[in-house]
Amino acid sequence: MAIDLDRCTGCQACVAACHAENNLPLSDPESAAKGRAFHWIRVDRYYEGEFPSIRVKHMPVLCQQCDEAPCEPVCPVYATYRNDEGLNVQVYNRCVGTRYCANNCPYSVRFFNWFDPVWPEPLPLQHNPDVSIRMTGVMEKCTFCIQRIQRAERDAASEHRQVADGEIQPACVQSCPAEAMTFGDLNDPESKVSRLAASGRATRLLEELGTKSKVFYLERSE
Amino acid sequence: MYLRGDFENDHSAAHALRQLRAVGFTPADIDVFSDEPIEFPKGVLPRPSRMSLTVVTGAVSFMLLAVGFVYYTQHNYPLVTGGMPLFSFWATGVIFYELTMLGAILTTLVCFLWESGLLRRSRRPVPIIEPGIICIRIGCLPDQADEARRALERAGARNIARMEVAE
Amino acid sequence: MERRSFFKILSSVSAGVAASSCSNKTDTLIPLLVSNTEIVPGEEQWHPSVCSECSAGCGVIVRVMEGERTVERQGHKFRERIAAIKKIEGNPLDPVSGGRLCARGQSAVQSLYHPDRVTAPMRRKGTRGTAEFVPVSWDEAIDAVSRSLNIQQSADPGKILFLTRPESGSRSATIQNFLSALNAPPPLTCSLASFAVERKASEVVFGWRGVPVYNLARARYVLGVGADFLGGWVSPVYYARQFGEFRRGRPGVRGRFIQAESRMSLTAASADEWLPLLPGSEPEFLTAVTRLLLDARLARDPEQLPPAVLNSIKSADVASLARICGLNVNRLERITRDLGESDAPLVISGASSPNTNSLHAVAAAHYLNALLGNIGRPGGILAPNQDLSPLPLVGSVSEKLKASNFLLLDYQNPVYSLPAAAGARETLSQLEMIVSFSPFIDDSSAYADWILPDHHALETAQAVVPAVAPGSAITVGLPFIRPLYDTRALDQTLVAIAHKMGKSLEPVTPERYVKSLLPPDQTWDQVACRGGLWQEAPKPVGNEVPRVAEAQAAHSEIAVSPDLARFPFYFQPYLSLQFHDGSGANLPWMQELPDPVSSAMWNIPVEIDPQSAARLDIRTGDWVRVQSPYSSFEAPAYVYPAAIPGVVSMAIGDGHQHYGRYASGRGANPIEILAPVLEPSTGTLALGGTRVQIARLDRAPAGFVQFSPRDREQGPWGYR
Amino acid sequence: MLRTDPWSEGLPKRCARITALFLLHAALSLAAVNQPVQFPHNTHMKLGLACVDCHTGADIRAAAGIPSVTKCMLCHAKLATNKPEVKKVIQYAQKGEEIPWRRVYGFSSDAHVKFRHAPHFEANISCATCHGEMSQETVAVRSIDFTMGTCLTCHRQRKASQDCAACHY
Amino acid sequence: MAAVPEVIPYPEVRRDLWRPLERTGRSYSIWVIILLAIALWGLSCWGYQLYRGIGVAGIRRPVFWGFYLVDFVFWIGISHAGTLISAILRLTDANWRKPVTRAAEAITVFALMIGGLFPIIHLGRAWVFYWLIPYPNSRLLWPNFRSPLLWDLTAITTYLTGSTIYLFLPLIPDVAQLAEHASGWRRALYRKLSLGWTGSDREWHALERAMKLMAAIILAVAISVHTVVAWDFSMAIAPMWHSTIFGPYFVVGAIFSGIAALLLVMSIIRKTLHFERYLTPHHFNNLAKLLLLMSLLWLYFTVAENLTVWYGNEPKEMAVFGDRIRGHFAPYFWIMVVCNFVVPFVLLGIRRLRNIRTATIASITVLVGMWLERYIIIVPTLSMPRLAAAWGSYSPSWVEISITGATFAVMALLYLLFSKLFPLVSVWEFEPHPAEQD
Repeated sequence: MAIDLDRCTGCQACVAACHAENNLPLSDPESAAKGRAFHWIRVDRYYEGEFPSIRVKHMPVLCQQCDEAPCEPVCPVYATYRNDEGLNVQVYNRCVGTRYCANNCPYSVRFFNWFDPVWPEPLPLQHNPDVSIRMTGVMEKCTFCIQRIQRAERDAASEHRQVADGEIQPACVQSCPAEAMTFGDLNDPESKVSRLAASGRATRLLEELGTKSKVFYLERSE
Repeated sequence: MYLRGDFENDHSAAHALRQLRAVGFTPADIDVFSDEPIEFPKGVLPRPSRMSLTVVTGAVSFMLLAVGFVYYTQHNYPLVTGGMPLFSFWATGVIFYELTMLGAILTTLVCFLWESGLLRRSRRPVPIIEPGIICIRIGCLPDQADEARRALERAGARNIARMEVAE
Repeated sequence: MERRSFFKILSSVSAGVAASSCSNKTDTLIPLLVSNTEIVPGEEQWHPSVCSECSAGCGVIVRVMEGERTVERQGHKFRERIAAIKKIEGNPLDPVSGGRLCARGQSAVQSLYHPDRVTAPMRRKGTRGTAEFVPVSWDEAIDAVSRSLNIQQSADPGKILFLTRPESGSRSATIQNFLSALNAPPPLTCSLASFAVERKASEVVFGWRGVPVYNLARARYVLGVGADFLGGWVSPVYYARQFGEFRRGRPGVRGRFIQAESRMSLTAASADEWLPLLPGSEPEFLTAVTRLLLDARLARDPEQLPPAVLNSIKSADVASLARICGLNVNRLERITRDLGESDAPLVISGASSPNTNSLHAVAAAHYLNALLGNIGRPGGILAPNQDLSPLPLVGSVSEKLKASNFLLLDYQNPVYSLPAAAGARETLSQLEMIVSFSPFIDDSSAYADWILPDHHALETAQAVVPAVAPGSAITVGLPFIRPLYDTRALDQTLVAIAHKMGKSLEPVTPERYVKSLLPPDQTWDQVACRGGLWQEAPKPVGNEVPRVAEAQAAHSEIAVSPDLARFPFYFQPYLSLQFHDGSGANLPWMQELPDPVSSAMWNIPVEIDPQSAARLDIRTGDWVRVQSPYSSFEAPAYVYPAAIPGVVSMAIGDGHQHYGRYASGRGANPIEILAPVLEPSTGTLALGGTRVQIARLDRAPAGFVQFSPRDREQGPWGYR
Repeated sequence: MLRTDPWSEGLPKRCARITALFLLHAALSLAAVNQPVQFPHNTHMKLGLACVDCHTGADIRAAAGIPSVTKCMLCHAKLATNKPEVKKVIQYAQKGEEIPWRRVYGFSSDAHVKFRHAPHFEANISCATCHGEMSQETVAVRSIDFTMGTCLTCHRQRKASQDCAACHY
Repeated sequence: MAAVPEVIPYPEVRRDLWRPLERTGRSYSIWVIILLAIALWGLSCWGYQLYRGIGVAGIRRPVFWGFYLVDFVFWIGISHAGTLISAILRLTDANWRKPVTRAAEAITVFALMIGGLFPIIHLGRAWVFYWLIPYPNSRLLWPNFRSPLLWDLTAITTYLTGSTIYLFLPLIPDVAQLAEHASGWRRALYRKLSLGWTGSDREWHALERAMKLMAAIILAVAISVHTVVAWDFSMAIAPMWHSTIFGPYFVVGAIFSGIAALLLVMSIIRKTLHFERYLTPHHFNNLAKLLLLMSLLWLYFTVAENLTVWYGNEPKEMAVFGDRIRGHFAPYFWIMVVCNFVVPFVLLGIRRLRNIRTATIASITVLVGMWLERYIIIVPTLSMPRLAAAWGSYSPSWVEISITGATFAVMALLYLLFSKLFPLVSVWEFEPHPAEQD
């Protein structure tokens, strides 16, 4: 995935899209005050400088799907691991809830189910049946909308073709009005995302940690 | 048959042991009972032990077992890890170390139980001793009994008695 | 990618997806009985519709899959499988949304499945304002409403007041027909998001009806003035899309963007440079820029301007204007030069928080654009999507309320969106009759005698004219799920009432609405399948630039509470992307979406600059009392490093007394304390212009939640 | 909102769920008796009907689906209308109601399994592999216990994906 | 330095040391009931947590580990009291250790049991904790041996096994003697536990050899255990956790807190069980000197840890550092320094002040300080992750506080029960050996 910070307006459409797609638990003021609100993707905002020459930096941060993810080796039960497609997978039913992975995630993008999530009727009608409702005591995080990836791959397989570049769009990418986010296959040098990642503007978040994350941020240079 | 001789201090006991050894009793025939551990001078009552060696062997075999186990389990369910090694020696080093130590501990326990004879419940009689008394028990054939008794007397045993095998 | 596949599975035009009627006890699992004719478990359908969360009118596609709800039938609780809406995305065919959608639009599904929706028509039980209602049957409700409406109509139809949303389309056409059948005055709106000033300015200057379209995507140098077009202004999705194009959509070209605004809004945050204008100084700023442009001989077409305007600009003194704006003249000169020298310059102007002089500001921007020669050109200002039916009027709602007897509320909430000083509460409790069509009991519906709940927008058929669209556009949504509750579409209700009153009224269905405009090569079915009727913009015609007329000189006096010593702060409520005019506050997703500025969740803070905060000993999370000459409220403070000293801002949204469980009693309503001052040319409430004083409260700093409390990237212990 | 009734969730519920899993087998075979209509699979299959004739989703969709009563009535409007079980079906059809079948197969929500029939059908796995030989049975009962071991064994044998994320997400 | 201890006749030793086993005072019962009540309260809190979800604890994003892990590290640290000290002293043949070892080893076993419980308490789904244990299951899924948490599991298992055996072996002769004198169920129990010990020289030899070996092994295990506990943190790349010094730092801290715990327990035993003649000022003096030494070592490591961070000035680490030294956590940090260094240094470093009372006071402050040290290590780092946008705070809930408090009660309770069953000072080892007195 590539995120163009020059296009990003910080509107948080991606955040809402993620909530809608992935059945994220609702918070309430009390739980939010306890730091238990869920946002698989969040828009970090930082202020740089002082008034009047102050600038705002908006940066959508989601699971970076690192190739060398710090969260993976520390899980005692293999509830999180990297699969063949390079996704960091979180297996809810295997997770025992040590929360070690969340501590070791430098991007702080892992969220924990402190309780069983509850939605007042009839809000559950909105739940996406393609995505599990996580129970208490398990970790969860952005999956790059694995349900969409799988669907697209299945569709392509049944039509005996390759998945086209740009055919798969996670909910956040799909919703972004400014088209700041691009999703595709980084292994394919011809894909749009590969070209963006190879452009001079691309950096990775906390690259110095060597996590080999797969989200590229295109700098907001002039 | 068994004889017992009680002594009041370890000097006289050591003396008795020397006497007994001199008349041909082997350390295997002799047991010394006391409330507290007694150190005898070297060679008086040698109790050869292979405990250290066994423990090392136990430790090493546990380590090998551990390596094998970890290797087996990680390959038994070849989890998709996207290029990470299934079996990583260094990352599992701590496991090997701990299991090695566990091996050492367990073998020590087993060795202790074996060498102390607690595992091998014998039907030899156990003397009841008063506090502070050192009791030497000699396992001997009836014809050796007199010789043993004399040796004990020479060493100044307070009390010499014959012991019956408990049924 | 385009969601081509959704063509394959589009709904048939007429048939809604029927809900299954299988039933069983709650504690046993229900088999998936619904099969090929109905909704298939695990299979998705996408249906086109239109987003009604704001007046932008984005075309959307809606994902429908099976869902399960609990219903009570004959005393037993059953779980029933129905076709349910899972997700809303932008319609890729729609030129406004282009397949994208803002956070608020995506949350529309939560207002559909909101646990506090009104499920049946209701009659008031308690006194007005207490929100105590008893459910009644539709027949009873319509009988009663039409009877009393009949009495009122025969007595004085002029005292019937219909408040509706500031949108045009089939729904508003039906409302207008209904009112004209009753000889009642046309509908009004009291929404804070009517953008009447922008419409008025374009009407005055260009003779256009509607908000002009800024072709941001093809501009190269953009100067934004007072319009938070990436935030809560007119059509955020459309402009965000344009912005993306503008920035990085063209190979080798990166548009440069300067925003002059009295608040660091989302738009200013995305700008290359932010010019912190003192509030209400937009006309001065634009005059100064225009003057500098003329001086630098960079104006391309000075003859465009009416002579009076030109003269007044020429007589302006840049230095003093710059001082009023709080800006440096050199900086203005640089920006003016860059603007004038650019290939495709554009000035985008609006009134995100209208002041009394906002018309003047927007008009001045139009003049500047005229000087830059970009009217009707690519990368310039384009003619608006001409309103196909008149919009509800804006203007002195509070006076009209007082003058009326019979009030009909269609998603309008005058209690919330009028200042306390306007006395809406008192007026509403004295009115003879109030009928609300709102599906939620909001602050104003709490005063209603009857609630005749409307369907949710996704359950109903409607055609909407987007506020901003390239070319002409009508977006159409047809129902594809069964209404969840015993509600009725507004047009059906109105028709039923009219019939009861013996008037003939035909509802304006989307089909009727669109049919008259259908080009010969398209059919209604096509429009319904695609989700709208969109036509390319008429090609900009060479030199034929619209007439530029002179706007009435608006006065620049903005401070309506001049007691500077007592009320030293300038207060400016603004429309946020999440809550818009406050109507988004009942959606839990919007409440827990961190505020882009303060990262606040579940409570909107007052933004105050660090200097003033230090002086008043206020820290983020402290509670403050904001006091205007009229009223006051208490809210948490956020020390906003990018706030202009002396300017206090706050997003509109919280402070509802009644609005469902997620909004009721939460936070404070900034409009409440405003001076009841209107923008003179339109009658829009002037959001800016009230002065306030601020004091820290000795209350425990609790109740203020931020998702990311930290707003600097570095720790405070940077170097030693 | 999130403030939940503490007595409605938690360990007892989970314990109950686990117990339920153990009892599932027995309970589900009992459920067969409780089906509103004693549908004889064998009779229908002897007539030459294939599984996918009625469970139309099994080959192309995620869910196999249970036929609507209208589908039953395609034949039973005329055929065998005097049999008591068929009469029940006709009654349901006349009332315009669906038959409230009880679920026989399925995963608990704790398992987080996303099972799709179609790929399994495409891999030429016969229905009987998981559902038993229905030509021999009357009312459907759960003949095979689905544990993760069951799935994995088959996936291993057929070299299908063993990625957790293939099924759990 | 110390005066030659009086030689106490053996029967008197036995009588004195066995007295607590035979006579039960009223205050004992009261204490047991109080502690049992607290322990049950803690247990019901845990039950409540299992019932509602781990969310009843105060932990939150980003501080995913809170009191429970602090307690875990603390108790594992305490567990080093025993074994490590008794092992070192045993290996160095320090004879003054003899009355001390049993008390120390018991601390180890109980603290380990409690400490080992915390990782389970803190799990989100504690009821599936057995998934961490490699057992063949139908899925053929095995745990991930690369996870430091699994290292913990093996290390703690090994350590618990080892230290239990280490406690048990020298208990055998005592138990055998007790068996002769006790009656009723006690006799049966002691009989069983004595494994048929006869007191033969073979047994003594084997015991001595095994104890020597065990001392060496347990030393290695104990060091590794706390190193592994430290690695739970330092294997993570969180700022200020990712440090090479953590292994030895934690080990030193563990021994430090262990000695403090031992000192505290000893002074309580001495007072309540009237062991004045057995636990003499001489022992306290020696232990106090050890405590002082560890305090200095601890200071050295603390300075080494913080100085490198400060000098390195890496922004992400400086954030944590600054908050510890000058920010939100500064009070805790400086209290910790006072407790762990200033108090012991003054009270024990000045010879005139060093006595049993001051040693007890110092050990209490050290225990408080070491608990704070774990808190200071765990919480600030977690509350300030690398991306500033995710920073957050933490405060414990009543559930966490209750469970933490209850574990202290459980510790005391276990100790009380232990003191009722076994002599807290090794009887056979305590036999006066005038020749060997130092």
